[in-house]
Amino acid sequence: MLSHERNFTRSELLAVMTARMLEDGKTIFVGVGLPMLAAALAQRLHAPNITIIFEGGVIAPEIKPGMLPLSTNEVRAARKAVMLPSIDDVFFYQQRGYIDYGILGAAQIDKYGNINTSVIGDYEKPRVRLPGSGGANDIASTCSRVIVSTFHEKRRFVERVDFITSPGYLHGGNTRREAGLIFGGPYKVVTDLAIMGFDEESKAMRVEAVYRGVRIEEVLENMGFRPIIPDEVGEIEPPTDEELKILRSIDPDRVMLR
Amino acid sequence: MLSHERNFTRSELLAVMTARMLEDGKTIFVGVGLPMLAAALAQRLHAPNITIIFEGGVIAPEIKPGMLPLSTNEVRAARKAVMLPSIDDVFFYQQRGYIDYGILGAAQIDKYGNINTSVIGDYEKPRVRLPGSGGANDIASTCSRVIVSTFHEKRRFVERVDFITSPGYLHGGNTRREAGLIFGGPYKVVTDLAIMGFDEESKAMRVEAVYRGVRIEEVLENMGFRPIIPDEVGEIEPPTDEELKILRSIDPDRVMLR
Amino acid sequence: MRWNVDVRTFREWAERKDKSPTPKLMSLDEAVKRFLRNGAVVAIGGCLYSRTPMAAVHEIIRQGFRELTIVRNLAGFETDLLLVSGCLRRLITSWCSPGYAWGMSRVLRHYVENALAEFEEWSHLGIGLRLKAAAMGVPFLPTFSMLGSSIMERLGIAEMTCPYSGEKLALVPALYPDVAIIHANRADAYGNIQIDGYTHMDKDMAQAARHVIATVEEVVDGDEIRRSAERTIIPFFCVDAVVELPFGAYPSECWGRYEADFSHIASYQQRVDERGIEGARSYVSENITGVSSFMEFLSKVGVEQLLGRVRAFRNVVA
Amino acid sequence: MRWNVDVRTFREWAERKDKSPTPKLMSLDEAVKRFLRNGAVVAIGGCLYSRTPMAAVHEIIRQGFRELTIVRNLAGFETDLLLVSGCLRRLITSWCSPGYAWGMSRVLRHYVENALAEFEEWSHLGIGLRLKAAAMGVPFLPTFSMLGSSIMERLGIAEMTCPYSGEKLALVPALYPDVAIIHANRADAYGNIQIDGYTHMDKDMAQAARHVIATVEEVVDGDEIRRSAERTIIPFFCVDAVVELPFGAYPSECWGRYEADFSHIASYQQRVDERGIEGARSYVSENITGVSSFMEFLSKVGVEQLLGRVRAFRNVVA
Repeated sequence: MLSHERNFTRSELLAVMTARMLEDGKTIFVGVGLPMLAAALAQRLHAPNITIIFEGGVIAPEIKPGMLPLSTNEVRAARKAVMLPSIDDVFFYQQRGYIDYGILGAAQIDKYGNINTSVIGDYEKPRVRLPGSGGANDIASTCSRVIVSTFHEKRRFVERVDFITSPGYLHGGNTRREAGLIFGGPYKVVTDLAIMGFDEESKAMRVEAVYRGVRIEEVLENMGFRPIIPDEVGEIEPPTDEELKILRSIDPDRVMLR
Repeated sequence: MLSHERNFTRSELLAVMTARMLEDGKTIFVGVGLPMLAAALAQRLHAPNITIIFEGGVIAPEIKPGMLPLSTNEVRAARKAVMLPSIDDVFFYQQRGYIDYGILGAAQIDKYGNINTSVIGDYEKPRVRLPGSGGANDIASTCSRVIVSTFHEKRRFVERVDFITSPGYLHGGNTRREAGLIFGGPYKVVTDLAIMGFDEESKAMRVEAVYRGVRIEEVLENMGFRPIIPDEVGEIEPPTDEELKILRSIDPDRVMLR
Repeated sequence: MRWNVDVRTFREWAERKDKSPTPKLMSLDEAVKRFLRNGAVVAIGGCLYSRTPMAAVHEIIRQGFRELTIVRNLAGFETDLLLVSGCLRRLITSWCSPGYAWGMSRVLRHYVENALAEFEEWSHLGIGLRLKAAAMGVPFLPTFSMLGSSIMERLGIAEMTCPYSGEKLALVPALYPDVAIIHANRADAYGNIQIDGYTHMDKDMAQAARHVIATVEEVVDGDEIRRSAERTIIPFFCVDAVVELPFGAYPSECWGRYEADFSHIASYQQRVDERGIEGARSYVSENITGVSSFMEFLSKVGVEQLLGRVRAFRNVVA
Repeated sequence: MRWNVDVRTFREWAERKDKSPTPKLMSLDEAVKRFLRNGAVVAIGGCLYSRTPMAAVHEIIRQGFRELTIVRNLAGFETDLLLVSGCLRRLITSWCSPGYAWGMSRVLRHYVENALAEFEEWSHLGIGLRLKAAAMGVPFLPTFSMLGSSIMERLGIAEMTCPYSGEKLALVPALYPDVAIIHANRADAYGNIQIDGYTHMDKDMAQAARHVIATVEEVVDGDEIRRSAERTIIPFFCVDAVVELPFGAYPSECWGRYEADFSHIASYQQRVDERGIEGARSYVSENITGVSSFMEFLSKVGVEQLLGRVRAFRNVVA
């Protein structure tokens, strides 16, 4: 959208668009930062019955606006939870099929939805040693539907990731299943410009919709590879005043809305 | 020993002799009945620091005399325990190597210490369907030292068990290890006539000692196979008055001393 | 392959479950009617005399289900009742007996020795690992248990050599019950379940099963669960039905509430000793099919007897 | 084979342990001296800011151990301190960062990007399964995690086809730490350990390790443990040392007692932002090597700050 129309930041845009992807009544594997904000926002909008699950070992906490946790393993994250299982148990719920959505970020993501959060450059002597997988690999491997939520930047959207921390569709086609990953896979990629999905056959990334005012050229200019552009690309309404108001009330100190 | 000397029953004799086998400071996997009595007795005699573990999920209970549990999964068995883990966890402690002794009974036992508590006769249409393994197979497979505590009867000591519920040394020699059972194995067989062990090479049962007054012929007459009889067979003192007094005080209603 | 473990289908059970936190309170009658089928694989929680969901066992018998496969690590008295009522075709267990005081089950012997029911025998940990594998979402788990035994040979369990250690291990196939029935101390209406005392295999069982019916001593407010979240062992999204049923485990025990009533089991056993299968059937017709509900059965047992068991529990832990 | 898992040797660790219930209270200084060695594999309990046994980390640094392999599922601030103190050679983890608010660790980057320390990366569940396999006493556990990823490829993890389902699975090798260090809410002198709130991977870690050092907020009487046996998650026979250390996790949190002190971590982070490795070293020399004990460090932090964290905890759960 044109910048003079915008009354929100990129972070706010990403949080709102991610929130919109979450279906009511589902269980969501959530990390700190924008994913948590998105889930908390969705709960206060169209999806009051989603359940937040944190890898630290927390089921269904009530995140208190203005008291946001900085990790998934702390008292603020566990506030009023119904259960505090071990970390392994959380991942077993997921491997068993009980976790519907997982939200991941990405330092790099390629056209088949493979994600790198490990190293930029060579593994043994990397140019940048990133924090690593955490639960992201597990979510990418066994969660039912993975939403990747990231800024739309050329350095992030690369032809081929340096390291597959969290597998998407690997080399496309049937290669994910052939590797033994019989469940899940990337569902949508939500950015601050567009919503993307994956082609059913080739599993290559495909633009599904752009936000109102965003030109498709803008989407492509900010990617290191060319995604599939279908004949019809949808258009999505920008964040509403209500969405923004509630989002900002959840993080009034802008701890995560940086 | 001569019956006119005896001021105790067969059950009492077996309980006392089993108790004497237990080393202080060790963890003991115990079932109900005589094994429990033996462990409780040992605790009050030479082994105050043994820890009783029940498969129902109980670590270090304080069994109250006169209030004996009828199973390993009930409040009387869990009295004043320090931990109540899941059933699997108890077996994982054992598989990990944390359980030193296990005490098993036997409907049939053969010369290599294999135990049957499953079926007499054909498996599909058995002559007698016995209760089954319970935790006995697991104890026989992964406990560090297994003590078999059973009455010395011809129908129990058979050349070859009808069904190996709980593996001993299988076909003797190295066959237990070759089957993958790299830990533990039968340590002693305690009966109401004798204490037996297993030959280091052949793994065949070997008489180590008889109780004072028991003739070796009596031992052999009550077995369906011939164990190894070494040149020197030890002699063991009968239960002392103190042992019997304490044993009877643990089970004053003779619930288990039947 | 006898142990075909179709993880994809079983995972779909979990994926398709309604995971919204909606109240699941219903009557036992309705819960059993809704989730059981003839031929179903039904896992029964607790262990031997501990937290056996006895009310649900009664209801299964009353509703007359047939050809059930029952999964229970240590099976007791309730197995006799299911057998003589014609409900049970196959028992997956490691051990079955009315208990130490009574030795072998005459009823079980009759059914199994005459090939009227199948006894599928595993080690105790074997049953635990079958449920744990399913709960973890993997098709098998490795163990040293059962190696070299006739149990392993009869079942035809696969073994493998570990690529790291070179050791041989038995691979225990996952078991995904159609229904798990658990008796617990408390739950909220959504099905967040808390168990006091030993938890046996109930957690894995619930996580493994397609449907979970929980009978509980007490339904509590959701806030009470949130204040004691550390004690929750089964989360609401695994659970399909919550039924409030105080004394729902009687005559087995419920830790924290009442001790088992061995005199009740003894009186059942006396019927069997005297009249065999017919004795067991007379117990069923008098206490289960001859009454309209578990509450009516409890009324026959009587307040004094029940409260005596409550006192007995307190007496033991004191 | 890189992942040689010698289950026989590791089992002997458990077999040879003194399992008598004897008191194991000792000073932290003594516990660390007795059970750590240069080159040891040390698992650190808790997770990120939660129940990090920080007093023990300080003591390891103060005693100057070298060439340690540190095992921690989510590693944080404490890893920086161990790195700049020259203690840490290899980190077995799934993730390492000072935390969301500060992004990547500049210290970790320096050490790993210059090949001064090794970063062995697994998935989060991968670390959990390594410890769980060891805790269960098996050399591996199967999972669908890590399949197809560069993590699996780099590590050279074995895969297999399940004989029952035909599915492909990654086999995660067991990891048996030489020492596990846990910070818990309470224990008795014998080492029966209770943790309030989330337990993370501490149970498996303790069961897997050769030696266990537990620092606890409070040492309680054995009778208190026996009255609340349901809350015990590590039994005494796994534990070698019990050290009473209130605030022993500071500046990380201890659920039920105090919230993490992010302002303290922020002030550390500011040193790093301003002066890099030297900034981190200045933190160590002022707060760890420059003091004689963790108590002296806590004294520097001050009562007001500590009690503020206690209030903060109560404020969040209220």
